Parts: sequence; C-alpha cells; structure tokens
Amino acid sequence: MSFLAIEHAVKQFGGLRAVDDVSFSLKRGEIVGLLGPNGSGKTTLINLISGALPASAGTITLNGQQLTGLRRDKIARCGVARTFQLVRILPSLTLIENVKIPAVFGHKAHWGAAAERVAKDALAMVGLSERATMSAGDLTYIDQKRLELARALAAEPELLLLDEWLAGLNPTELEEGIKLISELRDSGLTILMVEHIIDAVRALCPRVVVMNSGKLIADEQTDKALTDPAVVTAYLGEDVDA
Amino acid sequence: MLEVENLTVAYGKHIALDNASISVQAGQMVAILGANGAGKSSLLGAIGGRARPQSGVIRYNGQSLLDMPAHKLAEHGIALVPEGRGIFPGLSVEENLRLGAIPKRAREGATETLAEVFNLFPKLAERRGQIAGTMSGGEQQMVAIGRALMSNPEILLLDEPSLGLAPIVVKEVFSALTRIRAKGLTIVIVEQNARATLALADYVYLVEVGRITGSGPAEEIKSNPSVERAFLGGAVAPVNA
Amino acid sequence: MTKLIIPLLALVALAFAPNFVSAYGLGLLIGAATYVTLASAWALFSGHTHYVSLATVAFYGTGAYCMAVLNEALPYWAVLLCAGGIGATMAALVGLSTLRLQGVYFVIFSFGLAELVRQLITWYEVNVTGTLGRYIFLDISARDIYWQMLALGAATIALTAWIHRSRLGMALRVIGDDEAVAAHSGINLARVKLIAFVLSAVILTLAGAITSPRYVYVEPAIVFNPTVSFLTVIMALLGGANRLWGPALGAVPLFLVFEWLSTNFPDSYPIFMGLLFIGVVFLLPDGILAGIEKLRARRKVQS
Amino acid sequence: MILTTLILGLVLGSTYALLALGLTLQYGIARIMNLAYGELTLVGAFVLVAVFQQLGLSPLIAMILIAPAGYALGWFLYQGMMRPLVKRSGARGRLEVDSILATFGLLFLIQGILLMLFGANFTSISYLDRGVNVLGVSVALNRLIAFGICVVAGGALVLALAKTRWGLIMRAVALTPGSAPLVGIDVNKVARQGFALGTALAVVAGASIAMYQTFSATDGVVFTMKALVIVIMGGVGNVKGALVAGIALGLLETFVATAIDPGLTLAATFAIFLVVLLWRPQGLFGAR
Amino acid sequence: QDDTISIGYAVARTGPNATGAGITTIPNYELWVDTVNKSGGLTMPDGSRRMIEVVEYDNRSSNEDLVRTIERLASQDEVDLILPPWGTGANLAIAPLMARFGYPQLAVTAVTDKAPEFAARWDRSFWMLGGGHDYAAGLVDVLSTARDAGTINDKVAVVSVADGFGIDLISGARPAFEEAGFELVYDESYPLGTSDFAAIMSEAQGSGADSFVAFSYPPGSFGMTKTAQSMGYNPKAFYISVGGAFPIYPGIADGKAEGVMAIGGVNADSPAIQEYFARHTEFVGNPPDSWASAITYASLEMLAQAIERVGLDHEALATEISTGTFDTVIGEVKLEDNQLRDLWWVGQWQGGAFRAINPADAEGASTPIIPKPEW
Ligand SMILES: Nc1ncnc2c1ncn2[C@@H]1O[C@H](COP(=O)(O)OP(=O)(O)OP(=O)(O)O)[C@@H](O)[C@H]1O
Ligand SMILES: Nc1ncnc2c1ncn2[C@@H]1O[C@H](COP(=O)(O)OP(=O)(O)OP(=O)(O)O)[C@@H](O)[C@H]1O
Ligand SMILES: CC(C)C[C@H](N)C(=O)O
Ligand SMILES: [Mg+2]
Ligand SMILES: [Mg+2]
Repeated sequence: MSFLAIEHAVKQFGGLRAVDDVSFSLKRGEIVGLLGPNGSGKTTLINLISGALPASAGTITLNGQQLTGLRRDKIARCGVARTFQLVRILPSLTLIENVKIPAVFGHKAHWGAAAERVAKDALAMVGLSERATMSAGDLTYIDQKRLELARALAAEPELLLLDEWLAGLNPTELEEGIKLISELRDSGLTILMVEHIIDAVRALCPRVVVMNSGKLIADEQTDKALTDPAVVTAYLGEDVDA
Repeated sequence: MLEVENLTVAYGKHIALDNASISVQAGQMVAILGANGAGKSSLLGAIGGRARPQSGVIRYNGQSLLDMPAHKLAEHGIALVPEGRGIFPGLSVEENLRLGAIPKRAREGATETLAEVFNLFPKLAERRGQIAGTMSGGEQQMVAIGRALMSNPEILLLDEPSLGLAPIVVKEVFSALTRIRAKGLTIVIVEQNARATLALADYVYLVEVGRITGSGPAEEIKSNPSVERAFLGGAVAPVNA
Repeated sequence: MTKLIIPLLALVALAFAPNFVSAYGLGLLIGAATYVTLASAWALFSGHTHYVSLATVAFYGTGAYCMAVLNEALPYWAVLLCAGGIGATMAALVGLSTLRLQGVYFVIFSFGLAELVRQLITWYEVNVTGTLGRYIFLDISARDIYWQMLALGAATIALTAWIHRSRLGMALRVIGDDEAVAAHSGINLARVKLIAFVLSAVILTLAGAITSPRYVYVEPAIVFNPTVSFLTVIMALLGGANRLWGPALGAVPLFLVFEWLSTNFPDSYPIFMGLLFIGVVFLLPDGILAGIEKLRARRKVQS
Repeated sequence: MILTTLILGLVLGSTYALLALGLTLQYGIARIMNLAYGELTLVGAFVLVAVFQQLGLSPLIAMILIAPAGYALGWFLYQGMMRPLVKRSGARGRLEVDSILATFGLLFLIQGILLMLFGANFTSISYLDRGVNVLGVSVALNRLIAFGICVVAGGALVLALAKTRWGLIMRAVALTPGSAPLVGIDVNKVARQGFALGTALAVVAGASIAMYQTFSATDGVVFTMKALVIVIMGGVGNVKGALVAGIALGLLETFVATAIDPGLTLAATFAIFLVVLLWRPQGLFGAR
Repeated sequence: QDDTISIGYAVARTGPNATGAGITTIPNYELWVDTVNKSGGLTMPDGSRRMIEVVEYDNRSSNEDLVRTIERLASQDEVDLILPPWGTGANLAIAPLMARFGYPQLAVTAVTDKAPEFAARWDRSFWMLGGGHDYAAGLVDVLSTARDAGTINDKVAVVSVADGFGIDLISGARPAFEEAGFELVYDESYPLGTSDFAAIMSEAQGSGADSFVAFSYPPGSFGMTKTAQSMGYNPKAFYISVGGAFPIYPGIADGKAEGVMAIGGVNADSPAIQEYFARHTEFVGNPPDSWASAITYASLEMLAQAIERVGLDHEALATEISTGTFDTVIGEVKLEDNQLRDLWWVGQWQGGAFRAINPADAEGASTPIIPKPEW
C-alpha cells in the first residue's frame, strides 16, 4: 500500500512546465532520493507536496488523504514536514523557540512542558542542545541547516521532505549528516530527499526517482538508475567513474 | 599579487578569522579548504569587500584594499562570487550579466565576453530573458559565475561555486574553471568538493576554527594523510578534470 | 507577583486621579489614556506581525460614528456593544481580503481603507440621509469617559499580556519573522492574523465610541483624521511595538511633549514637532524600552 | 461626451502621474518611504510663485531653475538625513519604519517652515490658463504643459531605465542593493541620485501644479496621499506602473464624475486602488 | 492680575482649518487686541482701563486637541474670556465646555441651520453667521429677480461640497429653487478634497443652465473659477461660496472677478467698513475677507462694549451681549434670540470691491450685475 502517492502532478509557470505529469509513490518507512539536473523541477515538486504551490493538475495523497488543494498549514498538520533549499530560519527567535513552533502547531499540538520536551529532543538530535537559547540569526549557515532539520523533526512528521539538506557539508560533516538521516529512516520516518551528492544518495537511498525537464525519467533501484543511460546523459555526465 | 597579512575578522565578540595570512601569485589558483564555519567565507569576504576586518592588511598589486569602498574593487579587477550567489533575482539573466560589465575595465569587449560566457554556460544563452530569481539554484550559480567573468577580472574569488549543483554541472563548472584558469586568470576558491579542487589548484591553505593551520602546493597537500582523511575521505562526486 | 501588583496599584491610582486634577488635567488624562489604548491595540496586531496598519482611524472613526448615529436610539451600553460588533465585522471583512498583502502594500492599503470608509459614509449621508454631521448630546461627564478609557486601556494591555503567553502570540511572532515557515509549521496564517486584527479593531472602535461624546459634533472629515493613525503608529514604535508596555511608554511622553509644544510654541509648533520626530528616530532607534535596556546593560558592564 | 471625458481624464491623469514619478523613484531606488513628499512638491509650488511674483520670471523658465535646485535639495536631504538611517539599517523592514517616522517629522518641519514663510493663506497665480481646443474640448494651456512635462519626463525615465546602462544600474540597486557592490556599483551614490532625482521631479510637479491650482502650506498631505496610492497601485519603484496608474486614476475620476456622481470620485479612487491590490498584491506592474 | 484682562483662544494654525482661520479669525483677533491695547486697553464699567493679555494655542485642526485646549484655558490658565475657534464643528465641539465653564461663546465662523436650537441649548452661546438656508434663500431671491426680468432662464446647475456646510446650503436651496420655479438641471455633490473640476464644469456647461451655483469651500471656489475661465464657460450668473469674498479672489480670477457672486458681502460704501478695511490692510498686510471677517471683528467690538457696560462677570456679560445694542463696523447690532440675523446673504464683485447685493432691501445693498460680463 503506498503511503505517499503522486499521480500525474503538473506545475505550470507561464509557458514552462516545471513539473510535467509526474507519478510515483512511496511506501511507509521508505527513503527515496529525488535526483535531477538543476532546474528539473525537484524543488517545485517538493513545493507541490508541501502545499507551498498549488498543483496545476494531478493529485497527491498521503495515507489515502488527498493533499492537493489543502493549505500549507493543513498539510503540515497531516504530518508533512520540510526543509528549504535556501535555509529559512526565524532569525529573531532563539533556537528552542524556532523548534518549538511546529511542536506547538503541528499535528500533535503540544503545549507547555510537552512542547518544550519535543523541541529539546529535536535540538539534541541535531546536536544543537547547548546553544538552545542563542538567537537563531547568529548561527552559521550549516548550523542553520541543522536547526531547520530540528524544526522539521519537532513537528514529529510522518513524511519528511529534505531539499538538498546535505549540500555544502565537507566530507566529515557529510558523514555525520548521513548518519543522522539514516537514524531517522531507522526510526520509521518516510523520507523524500532531493540531493546532488551522489555518494550520500547511494549511502542512504535504496531507490531513487530522477527528473529531467519536469518529467520523470527514472524510478528504480539506485544502482540501476545511476547507470541508466538516460540518467547519465541528463544528470551525471558521461565520464562518471562510479 | 595579493597579500593578506594578519587578518582578523570578528562579528561582535565572535572572532571568525584570527590573524590569517595568505599570499596569492598572479596566475595561480589557490584553494582554501576547511570545515564549515572555519572562517573561509570571512576571509574571502574581507578580500572582496563584503566583511570589514578588525585588523590586518590586504594588499593587491601593492595597493591596500582596506581603504577602498567595496564597489571600487571591481574596477581593480577583483570579482567575488559570494556564498548565496548575490545575483539580482528581479532582473533577467542577460541584465545580470550586463551588470557584470559595469566597471570601466570591462566595458570594452563586453560583447565578446558575453559570447564567451554563453559559450561556457549554454543554458544561460537559452534562458537569457528569464528573470534570474525564477531559475533553479544551479542555474543561478551559473549566472553568478558568468556575471563575475563579465567584469573582466584579474582575480576571481569563488565561494563554494559547486554548492547545490548537479554532478553534470559541477563537472561543467570545473571544466569551465580549467578553461578560465588557462586564460591566465588568478583564482581563489573555497570549496567542499576538495578532490576536484585539488586537481586544479596550485596552492592550498587549510583553515580550522579561524586559523590557517597548514598550507602548501596542492600536490603536497593531496598526499598528506591527515588532509586525505579530513577532506577527501568519503570521495565526493568524483570528477575528471 | 510584583509584576502584577505594580500595574494594579498604578491602575487604582490612575482611577482616583481625577479627584486631584483640574479639568485640563483630566483632559490630559483622557488624551493619554486614549493614545495608550490606541497604541496598545495597534501593537496587539502589528507589533509582532510587522504589518504596519494605518487603518487605526478607520475603526476609531467608525466607533465615533456609531455613537453619533445610535446614541439617541439605543441605551449607551448597547451602542458600545454595537460599535464593537460593527468594528469586528468590518475588520473581519477587511482582514479576509487584505491580510495577504505584504509590506508597504499593506501599509498603504490600510491607509486607503480609512479614506474609503470616510468617503463612503460621506456619500451615504449626503445621498441617502441628506444630512452630514451628527450630534452627540449625551450626559456623560469627562470623568466617565476617562474611567471607561482607562478600563479599556487596562483591558487592552491585559489582553496583550495574555496573548503574549498564548499560542496566538507565538504564532504572531512566527508570522512576523517568516510567513512561509509559519505556514509549513502548521500555523493557519489567515486565522491567526484575522483573530489578532479583529481583536485590535474592536478595541480601536470602542475607543472611538467612548471618546466621541466629548466632541459633540461628528462629521467624517473630523473623525477620520489620518493624523490619528500616524500618531498611533509612531507612539507604538517609539516605545517598542513588540513589548507589552512599549506602546504605553511611547504614547504618554509623546502625547505630553506634543501638548507642551503646541501650548508653548503655537506658532512654530510644527517645526519643533518635526525636529522632535527626527531626533527620536536618530537617537532612539529601537524605541524607548530598548534604549533603556541598552543603557542598563552598559551600566552593568561599567560597574 | 466620451471624447470629453477621455481628454479631460488623460490630462488629469497625467498630472497625477507626474506627481507620483518622483515618489516612485525615491521609494523604489533610495528605499525611502517619503511621507514628506507632498511638502517637497509644495516647496516647488511656493518657490515658483515667489520667483514669478518677486522676480517676474516666467514660470516656464523658473521651472528650469527649480528642477536642479530640487535635485540639490534632495541630494542634501539624502546625505544629511536619510543616509545615516540607511547606514544603520541592515534589513529592509527596519529602514521602512525608520524612514516613515523620520519623514513624518520632516513633513512637519517643512510645513512649519512654509507656514512661517508664506502663512496659511491660499496661494495662486494665473499663468497660461487660457483654454486651448483639443479635438473640440477646451483644456487649459497650463494643464497641457503639465501633460507635456509628464509625457516627456515619464517617457524619458521609462526609456532611460529600460535601455541605458544608468537605468540598469538604477534598477539593480532598486531590486537588490545588497548585491550591487559586487558589480562595482556605489549603492550610496545611486540611492542619492535616485532620491535627488525624485525630489527634482517632486518640485517640478509642484511647480506645474502651482500654475493651475490654488494651494496652501497645509496641502502637502493631499499630494502625498495621491502619489502614494498611485505608486503602490503601479508597483513600487515601477515608473511605467506609476504612469499607467496615474492616468488610469485620472480617467476613472473623470468618468465617475461625469457618468456616475462626482461625490464618488474619491471613493472610486480608493475602491479601485483596493481592488487592484487585492487582484495583484504587488501592484499592477510589481515584481515578484 | 487685576490690571490686565487675559483672553485665550485656540485656533487652528496647522492642519486643514488653518487656511480659514488664518484668513478670517486670527488676523481679526490680533488686529482687535492691537487696537484695544494701543488705545490703552479695555474700558471697565468704572472707567478704568485694562490691557489685554493673550493666551494663544494651536488646536491643530483637531477637535480632540481643541477640547483639551479649551479645558486648559478655562481650568489651568483661568483666562477671563475665551474667543472661539474657526469652523462650525469646532464651535460645536467646545459649546458644552464653554457652557460648563460659563464663558460666553461668540460663535462667529459657524454656519448652521440648527443655530436657534443651539442658542437655546447653551444660553451663553451666540451664533452670528446664520444658517445654510438663509444664504440659499438669498441667492434664490437674487436669481428669481433676474429670471423675472428675463435676463436668465429658469435652469440652474448647482454643485455642493459634501460636508455639513455644503449640505446645509444645498438642502436649503433645493426647495427654495423649486418654489421659485427653477429647474435644477445639474445637481451633484463632490467630496471635500476634490482638486480637479474639469469634469464637473464641463457637465455644468453642457447642462443648458444660465446660472451656475457652487456651495463650495475656497479650494473648490478657486478651482471652479479657473476651470470655467480656461474652458470658456460663461454662465450668466456665476455663484460660489466660501472664498469668493476673499481679497485674493480677483487675483485668482485673473482680474476678471467682475460680476462673480459669492456668499456674504459688506456694505462697501459704509465709512466704518472702509475704515476697518484700511486698518486691517495696514495691520495684517492684506484686506479682510468680505464676509465673516467684519463680523468677527464686530463680535469683538460687541464684547468690548459689553465689558465696558457690565464688566467681566460671565453671566452679566452674556446677558448684555444677548440683549444689548452695539455699535460696530457692520453698523448697529442687536442679536435676536442670541443670533445675529442682520446679515448679508449674497455679495458680488463690482468695480473691484465685493459688495453686498442681498437682502436687496437692506440699507447699503448694491444692484446685482446680471448677466455677468464674460471672463
Ligand atoms: N515561481 C516560478 N516562476 C517561474 N518559473 C519557475 C518558478 N519556480 C521555478 N521555476 C522554474 O521551474 C524550473 C524548475 O525549478 P526547480 O526549482 O524545481 O528546480 P530544481 O530541480 O529544484 O533545481 P536545483 O537542483 O537547481 O535546485 C526551473 O527552470 C525554474 O526556472
Ligand atoms: N554576519 C555574521 N554575523 C555573526 N557571525 C558571523 C557572521 N558571518 C559569519 N559569522 C561567524 O564567523 C565564523 C566563520 O564564518 P564563515 O562564514 O567565514 O565560515 P566558512 O568557513 O565560510 O563556513 P561555511 O563552510 O559554512 O561557509 C562562523 O562561526 C560564523 O558563526
Ligand atoms: C465659516 C465657515 C465657512 C465655516 C464652515 N462652515 C466650517 O464648517 O468649518
Ligand atoms: Mg531545487
Ligand atoms: Mg562559507
């Protein structure tokens, strides 16, 4: 039974079809990589799922419930959490406040001590506990990314959408990041992650979907996809030595 | 050509860069490697006029850059592609590129440079009329690099140019860098994609928590085992340069 | 606990103040209480969301108009009730359609709204009722007006305090920082903004209704005076719009300084007032409260 | 009848558009939300009258002198008053609030000075107010001059912004000042230019208003509000938008006054303004 | 304290009312104080003289500030007398306060049909500028005479400003015109703040009416004049309201004010008025307006004479103003039911002076010039 089902999703910007008749689905607990060249429509697809943009056509359902047509906050309360390709934190709030927001307004709607606990756990998960009372605007870029993930986690989501969350990490940090995500996967979270770092995708995702010019060009096992000629020409480049 | 001596950059009480010195020879490609938050962008930003250093000296062809307002740097042939790209999202791709050619040194021959840039990034030629802000992340990165090239720089400061780019584009960017370098441009690059960078660079500085902790010719650094572990460990998107 | 006791004592003291002051003193008290109420109510919505509203006088004036229209037909308390209801309805209608506007677009929109209401009332009166200008001959003393305004102001601040601790306040702050994040975190933007806007509007409308008997004669050009909107914004910002006591702390001194200037320099009052404004912006950039905090912090460092 | 409405509306609209041009530059490029804008136009109007009455200079020649003087005034205002605010404000929202507050003060300051110098009286001159036949409709010559100035200034601005390097720089600063130094643009200089040019346009608009309208030292707010509505309706910083919105408002007002009820002209102005914003929250030609 | 009399007023120096106040109210207050003090002060019943000391505030054109300032004058400065602000709304706003503090209120610049009611409600208030229907009736009277003489047709185009004043006038004028057999072929109101009158004037021009009537404020009166001139609109009767009697009007009309009718008027041949005009011109720098200025000044003269007769006691003063007869620049004045009824309703520019033409049977009335010479 598919948990997240995307059926014939279309997003049109003027004359440009950024997402063009895309269909695929995720099983509960699955972690899938969403690949594709720059501008192929990955972020747009994430935006469609999370409700940031209304779909021009098609339907998206989560656990049988239709998401298309719902407001962003409703979708969030259905258990969908996301990060942004360009980080968006709440600069005037402290870290703990940042993280508390989805705990309070998310689908579990905690308040008081419970919200505090969820927020603290989420911060601990990404290793920002000591800085809980710092102002979020003072964080480095990478810590802001961490904070953003913590915020997504504090929503206690069922589906996590990551948009290039690993980008910009150096190899050591990358390893840590991969470990973190794999822990999340092991905890049973369903994850759809956009990523350009192929090693990370290989390490985390047994299956990938690949987009090109808005269309789905592959939906298969990672190994197979990465040698798929269509994917190679469109995305990886010919002389990949993998 | 470029001398940085005892540079300290602080944000409030927080010292981002502590007494750092580097030197770049004309025609060289210098790489700066280091963990996140190590202070690489602060270093590059100080040279490019985006960050005000606490103390230290930056000399460019014998001239002190610190007395110069940020907007004068382009006129002296210094072009910065900052973290986050710094493009004009509300303008079209072509307008962004044309803005790159504002310094007097760039005006003459701007048409040829534009052709070169389009040649380097054919996608930009295709999308020249698109509003840059509606382009994907990778496309915007191309605009940023293309715009820097438009200013006919002597020295190009690149802050993580491959961030968020598809492997195929990363390859393109690095092969473009090879070509740019071949034209004699001096380049200072900050990158996480260490392997590809080291393959290109002449000289490397290592930065850790605000201090320069090592430096040497790229060949040497590449074979240094501790560097290998820290920066090349989980071979990242390998590239044949 | 002291946090509660001091304001309560102050409230009691203020309630007895009319016994000790002249008619003019009472007038000052009324004016100050009115602006404290307006600025606090304004900040209730705008302080955290950063939606700078210039629609204050649209509601304030509507309140005054309600009083003028209904004071002969209904008992006083019923008029207030009606005014509140009308303010709420108006705010809900406006809010539903406008709260998606961003930044300066909202600022000018809200200003346009005040003008539109004024023009429509004028047109209606001229063409339908055939009169313009209404009279409020109510037997309400200045003291009664003062007490009502004091109560309304106190209620506004109490409500703000409560909101600051509630989910609503939290949501408002998030909205002020980044609406997209707020929405993706599960906050119903429209509802949160609307609730705050309506609450704020009801208070503004009531304030207009309560003070109007003091002016006897009500006409759109008089009650929809845009200066009220501007003064409200400036007072709230001067004190610190996102703090509980900020608007009050901005309203009182500014009100008194204006009064002092206009009584002592009737000829050159606008010049002084202009200089004062500019001076405040330059010297107290984040509002009085932030300025005081900064000063304290510096003291602490020194000692 | 339709033709009359059309011509009168166009003429009126062009005076509105002219009034709004300067503000859209000041807000668009220098990012100063200038509430004292109307007072600046009044300065232009009063100076024109003074020069006309005291020195007997023809208003058209006076206007040529007033424009650079306005530029200088704007230059100093920006450098002395706005620049420190711009300097200390990192994020955008901050400057908006600061400039609203500071220019609200400036409004009173200028108004006070005008009241002191010229008193509260109505001021008016008669210059070139004979009617001219335009397609059978009689229009005052001074209105046609205002129309001409609007067409010339607006057209030149639109062209310059779209086609010239200077225009590209202006737009770049208007949209993303943070990135401008990267390409060698001196943001401060450009912003100062924008503000000064805006002020020059404001005084020219004021001077041309002085030729056909009675005014007094307390009228500034009226001008500011009209200009604000037009600027916002057209899309902030968008010169073309300001032109279109100004002319649209002129046509609308004239149409409402003739076909519906003059009592509803201002209501219609604000109603259409609100409708436009609801339909296009960024104004008619707003970016994003 | 005893050798001076303190007189306070809070008139608009800034904001929308500043123009009206700056033309009609403030100059006359200043002129009067200057005249009185130069002559040695106000005469008290015992023959002693006391100088006037002025306490002056700006009401910022806001009733909220106005009310508070009156409270200040009464309860803090404890001035002996308070002079009223400019404007109908302002006078109404302070009326209850003046009544409460017992001051007589010489409400001059207030035009309201409810004057009798107000005079009865606040018995120390005096309403001295009539009501809208008075002026409307006067105008209809002038036009009827011309129509009966066959000079103009029976069609009238009328516009009115949408505020209390304009509405009072138009609602008085409509029945009066109808009764006199006129047809209102164009009858619209326009909002306060309108600055462009091209559309309105062009409609009026096309309406076929010989008479153009505007119940307007100065910006409108001036704007309509200029627009009519530039479009060559030459109605046989051209009437505007506030502003038409201002000294700057002929300049605004580009020297072609001859025949323009407006609200108010003075007996331009009266030596007292001529002397007043001269004094005003010398002191202020320009002549007074020919409507409410003289009445404002007259109200102050009444005050001075009343003080001379009964002293400063507010009650006695009010009674004296209400019942006494006074000699002023507008002639002998006696109030009826606390109102000044002996007013000029319509005036006209004739030979460079604004002369009263209605009521036609009153002493000093000039003969109307209709049709108005072309611009
Ligand atoms: N709001 C918009 N208006 C117009 N075009 C848009 C808009 N948003 C995205 N696009 C276009 O849609 C296409 C897909 O963009 P999207 O951001 O989804 O790409 P992406 O796959 O996430 O790329 P990247 O890997 O570089 O982030 C791009 O060509 C982009 O220019
Ligand atoms: N604007 C700023 N305000 C405050 N602190 C800052 C600011 N910019 C950077 N810092 C701090 O300075 C330090 C160095 O930052 P810098 O951006 O130079 O690092 P970096 O090596 O480029 O890291 P990254 O790989 O994340 O880009 C960090 O600890 C960061 O917190
Ligand atoms: C003297 C009058 C013109 C005053 C005017 N009636 C007003 O409402 O203010
Ligand atoms: Mg993307
Ligand atoms: Mg960096």
